[in-house]
Amino acid sequence: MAEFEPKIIAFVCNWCTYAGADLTGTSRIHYAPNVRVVRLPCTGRIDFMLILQAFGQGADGVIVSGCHPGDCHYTAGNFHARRRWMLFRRLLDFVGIDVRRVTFSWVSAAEGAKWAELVNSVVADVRTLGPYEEFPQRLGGPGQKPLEVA
Amino acid sequence: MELLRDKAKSLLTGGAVQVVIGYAAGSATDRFRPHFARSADDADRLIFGEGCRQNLAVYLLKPEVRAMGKAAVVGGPTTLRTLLQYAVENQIADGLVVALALEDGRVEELTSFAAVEEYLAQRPHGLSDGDRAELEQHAARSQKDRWAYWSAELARCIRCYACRAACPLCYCEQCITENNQPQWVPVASDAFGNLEWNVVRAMHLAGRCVNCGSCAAACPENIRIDLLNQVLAQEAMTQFGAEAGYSVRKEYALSVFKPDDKETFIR
Amino acid sequence: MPRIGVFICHCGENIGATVDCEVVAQAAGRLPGVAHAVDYKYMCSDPGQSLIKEAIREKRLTGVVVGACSPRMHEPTFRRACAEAGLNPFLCEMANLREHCSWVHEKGEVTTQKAIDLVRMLVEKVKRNRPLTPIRVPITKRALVLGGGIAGIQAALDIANAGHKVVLVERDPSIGGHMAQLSETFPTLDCSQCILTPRMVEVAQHPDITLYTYSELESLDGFIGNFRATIRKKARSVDESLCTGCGACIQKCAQKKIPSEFNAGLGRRTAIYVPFPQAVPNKPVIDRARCTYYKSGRCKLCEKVCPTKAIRFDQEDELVTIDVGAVVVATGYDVKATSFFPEYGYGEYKDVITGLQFERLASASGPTLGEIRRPSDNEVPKKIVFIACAGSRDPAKGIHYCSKICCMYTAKHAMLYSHKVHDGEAYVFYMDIRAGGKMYEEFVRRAVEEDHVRYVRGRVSRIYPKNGKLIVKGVDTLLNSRPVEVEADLVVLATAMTAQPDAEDLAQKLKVSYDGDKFLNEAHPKLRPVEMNTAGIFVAGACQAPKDIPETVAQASGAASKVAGMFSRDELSREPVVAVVNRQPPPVWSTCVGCFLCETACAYQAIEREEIRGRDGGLIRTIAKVNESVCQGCGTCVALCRSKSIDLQGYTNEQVYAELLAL
Amino acid sequence: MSESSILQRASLGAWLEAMGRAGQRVLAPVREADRVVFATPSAPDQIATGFVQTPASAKAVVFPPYDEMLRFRANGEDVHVEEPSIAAEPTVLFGVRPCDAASFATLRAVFTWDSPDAWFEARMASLTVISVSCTQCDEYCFCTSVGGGPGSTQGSDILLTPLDDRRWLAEVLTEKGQAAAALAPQLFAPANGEAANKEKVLAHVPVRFEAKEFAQWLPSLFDRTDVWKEQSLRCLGCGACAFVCPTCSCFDIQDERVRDQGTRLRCWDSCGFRLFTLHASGHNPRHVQSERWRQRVMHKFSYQPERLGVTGCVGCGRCSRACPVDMNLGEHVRMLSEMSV
Repeated sequence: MAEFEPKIIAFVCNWCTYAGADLTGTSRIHYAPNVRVVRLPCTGRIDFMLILQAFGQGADGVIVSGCHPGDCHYTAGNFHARRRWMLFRRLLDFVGIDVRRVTFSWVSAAEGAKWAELVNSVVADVRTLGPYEEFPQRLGGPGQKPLEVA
Repeated sequence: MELLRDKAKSLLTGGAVQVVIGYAAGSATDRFRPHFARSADDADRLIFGEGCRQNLAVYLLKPEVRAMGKAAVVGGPTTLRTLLQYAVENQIADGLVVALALEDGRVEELTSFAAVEEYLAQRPHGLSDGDRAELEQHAARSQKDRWAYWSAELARCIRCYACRAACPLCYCEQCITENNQPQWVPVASDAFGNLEWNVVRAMHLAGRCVNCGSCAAACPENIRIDLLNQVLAQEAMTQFGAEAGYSVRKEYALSVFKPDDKETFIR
Repeated sequence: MPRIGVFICHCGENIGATVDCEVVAQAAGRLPGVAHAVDYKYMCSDPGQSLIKEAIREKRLTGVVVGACSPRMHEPTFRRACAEAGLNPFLCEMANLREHCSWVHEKGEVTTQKAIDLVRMLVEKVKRNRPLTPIRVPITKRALVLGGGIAGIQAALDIANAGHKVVLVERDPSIGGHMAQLSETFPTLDCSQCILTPRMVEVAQHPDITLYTYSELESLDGFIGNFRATIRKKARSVDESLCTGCGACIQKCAQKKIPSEFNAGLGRRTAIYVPFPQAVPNKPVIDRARCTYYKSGRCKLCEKVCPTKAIRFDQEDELVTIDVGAVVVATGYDVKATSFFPEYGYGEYKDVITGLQFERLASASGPTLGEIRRPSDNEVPKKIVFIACAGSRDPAKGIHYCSKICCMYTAKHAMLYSHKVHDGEAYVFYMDIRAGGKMYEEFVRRAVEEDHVRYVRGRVSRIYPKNGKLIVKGVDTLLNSRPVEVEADLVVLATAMTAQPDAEDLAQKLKVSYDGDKFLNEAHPKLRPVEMNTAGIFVAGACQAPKDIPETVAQASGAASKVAGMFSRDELSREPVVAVVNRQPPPVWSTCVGCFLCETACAYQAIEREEIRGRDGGLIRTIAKVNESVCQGCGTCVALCRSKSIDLQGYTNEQVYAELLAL
Repeated sequence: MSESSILQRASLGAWLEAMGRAGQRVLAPVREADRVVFATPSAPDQIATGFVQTPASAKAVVFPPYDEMLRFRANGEDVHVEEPSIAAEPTVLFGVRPCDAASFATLRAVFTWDSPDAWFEARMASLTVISVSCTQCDEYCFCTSVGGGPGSTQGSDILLTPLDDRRWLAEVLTEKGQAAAALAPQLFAPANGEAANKEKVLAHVPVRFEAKEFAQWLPSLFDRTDVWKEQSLRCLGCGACAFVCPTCSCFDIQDERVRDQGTRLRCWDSCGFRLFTLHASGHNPRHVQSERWRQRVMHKFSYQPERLGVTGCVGCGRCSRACPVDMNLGEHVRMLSEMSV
């Protein structure tokens, strides 16, 4: 059987992590191709509902990443985001969602290597955890059981 | 009881308020229903007892009730906290509502937010020992057991939104569930939709919930959704020292921050 | 039905060698709503761009996705190309197939599949893009400068010399600020007043500068380009239009023993006074708290002697409202932090003074006319001790930060002392010497090597008087912490530079942020050092952080050039990536419930309150409104809004969800 | 068709087993933690007794909270549509109350009116309802006011009435009932006149109002805004009443889509929700809660009897038990009915 290839969805801010991932590219540092990046202006813009939705359509792991504290392009968006994550993560953990599958990180525009390491380590970790089968899937999505057709 | 009725009557007949929102006898001996006393006779039906737990502040924002004029609301500490949180959230102006705080059969009339603040300052804050013990019990289970418990519990959710309706702080005119571009929360009461709804409800109340328990009390499926609110209230308190509904000047935990907020999980 | 065009760039070999661009284009062509999909060697080249433009025209495309390099690289290029073909530029999005795909993965199917996914995400997004137009904001070309110290003077002159109107507001009776109090300045030892006063006069005479002294900002409303400032002109009790500054009133004033603020308490002034002889404007004010007439109802000597009958005892504060387009905050600093070290005895022993007081002693215009004489007995001190970091860099007792200028001015003080008292001995107790700056290190070396100032590395633990001397006890940490004792005649404390005591009030009036020490915050510590979080408000000088004169002047000129740059156009034009609160027809109006929890979350004060009123004028409700001139588009409010009543143009909830659901 | 016989309670296990062997899925009230729900019992002693009513109705058996109507998948401009099978699993619904059995008639009237609903019909056709008469009731019950009763046979295929601790009186009412009984004919003994004892054991449910009469003149109350307002003042506008109601049949159709595929769902809806009648324009014909409350009463007690010839309410009292603010339908309708006098 082929090795399980986790599906990873990343939500990143435009100014630090997206730029950092650009630098990974410019530096030609290779990393696992399992990640798909959704670009947003700021981590402050990242609604926690996006993270749930990512799992609800088959993601096995989620990355949320932005500027280091103090480096936010909008001065404080990441501080607001951090507070939100603190509560959100607590809630997920409380209801038994596997929080090892959500990775929050700060990757600056200069940390091209860190982005590659981050993606690789998340892919490796989630590969060990296996597919996130117990997470319920959104109706109509690809993760549903096939319909009994007349 | 007489004290409450007398107080209500004097408020109504003196014209200080036009309606007193309290409790009246319900369909069964153990049930109570919200009662809107608008005259001295109405006030005679007011009662207060052990089972009177619904947070009546929920009615203060209803247009039908607002149209009646100035209101007095009967309740305990969580109802009072709701008033202050309403003040923080710009929903009620100071002096437009009278709180009739009930405790051990005594009634205290609080006519300003400052008076409510003072009253609450002298009462215990935070979760009760019982609530905290219950949370700890839940948190002590393994992740798999927690997931098993909550997926089974949430599977029963029929998405009647009684929790939302009963919550005084779920006053959005258009709930996120009623948003369909995008459809944030699926309409169907399937496992994913139910998880999303219950998570979003808890998150939207994080840092705002006054822990009145009306949500869980309203749930026709007896799901302990109030635990989700409590765990977040506890987290907001420990992490940010944030407590909703004790001061009109208190900032919402999620719209402020400290540069040195501490977490251990960000890589 | 959308008609999306997808353009896949090979970027030569950069993408093409790793990703099968042809396959990506074919897959894109099968996506719902895609009307056109091609691949090409160099999409950003002229022929590549023409390909896009032609397709837009011929296929009547309603949106474009370019799968190429990072949008941070070429988004402007392709958006411009779309605009040239008549498509709104905001209907163009880029899928990052190079930096995020071909450059970082191996050649193969998996990588091509990722490229297809990235394109699909952006196709779904672009279907939901809306045409946007840049935001235009008119500008009132008049600047308000708060504070008439060297920072404010420099900023006002620079802006005015660029051809714009300036209103300069100073709360003291004269402009000049702290710099006017200084004797000589490091590292050149040029006379402070000699270089400052000409600039003060220039301000007063400049046709484009309106000067309000003895005035303070009452309130500031509005937003970038369109502020309205209310200024309180405090009652001078003197009609400035009549007063000639002859000084007769000052001579006659009965109150002569008021400590002079300008002389840092070392000299005296009268109740009707000008702070110093070179004051601008050189017109007195009456200190009503000290004036005999205001205290007892009798006197009016000044009125009697005034040749132009300019005294106005009944004058009242006046409020002036001015429209301005930009604000420069240059309100300076304070040095009053003397209470940190009670063991140094400041205030108890007359001969323990602050650095600023020493400046006055050393100044030719000072109370001793430049002779160093100690306050207690007016004797020339033969042994003088300077204590650096008297409060700074001491989190336990004082303040945690470095006041930055003390090392240099202490060296200067010691040097000035040796120049003036040839047989005197100067000691400096210090923690470290921070002399970064052009000719700074050399300056300190000169103090040590040429002027023989004795630098002792160590803290002073105690000062106490003995036989008319001050015993300064400390240690020399460079000599194994050997105790050092100096019998000093005068002790000068390099007290910390602190924020103005009312800095917080000012910050709240301006709605700008400040740090834990009440210094005002710049918008970005590196990239936007002279701007503040509130668009259109700039910062200069020590109100932002301790700094010396050259730095202050540089920042002031920086702020001024930002203002001048802004004023060089008739209106501001900005990217329309801003938040908007939804509006709906009545009876809904908006789904915003007016909780205003977003208000505090906004770092830019862009959330305003809008009152919805019925036909009868009655208030229906108050809802949030985003000031698009001020919003920077971070979207923090969008994620916070429970009812999803705020959305971010360019990254709407619908767009982001569509992008995600495409995965 | 009604035939009466005696069934020993002890033989219930054998009967259920026979049903299982015949390929029937059995759903019965089962005690789960602090409540009684409909589920497949693993043994006959799992079937709950001694309860007045289940919090949720059994309507989900024929009208689930959400149904997938079709799935679609796009490929370029082509859309491929899959429709689900309409075959339903043969099901025995055991131990529901007579009011619940009666509710299926109301549902049938709605789902087969005009254009018949294939899913509903298929599920209904494969459903056998074996109900149990009520020997107790509570302050929320009012079946007798709406044409039902604690021993009413309406809607049941078999009605069991507990004569004592050991025996049920079994009334086999329909062909489906006969088929169910025929799975284990040896368990059914002749009634020998015991049928006469049925009435004695039934609960006494007071008649609060006369629904038939009430339906006649309820329309005249339509404009009594004051009355509707007063009654609904405490209503919070949630959907608990509708979602536990055995006859509420409103649904909402919604598409869910991920990537290039999706599904069309129909989900329970409630006339108590503000959104229920909200138009795309922003206009809402029922823009206040009192209008929604009026609609609920009118629909059940006037429109449905008038248009479909069925009662829109079976008096099970679930809505009143579930209501977070003690809106008591029986009480409110009685008040309205008394306004005629």
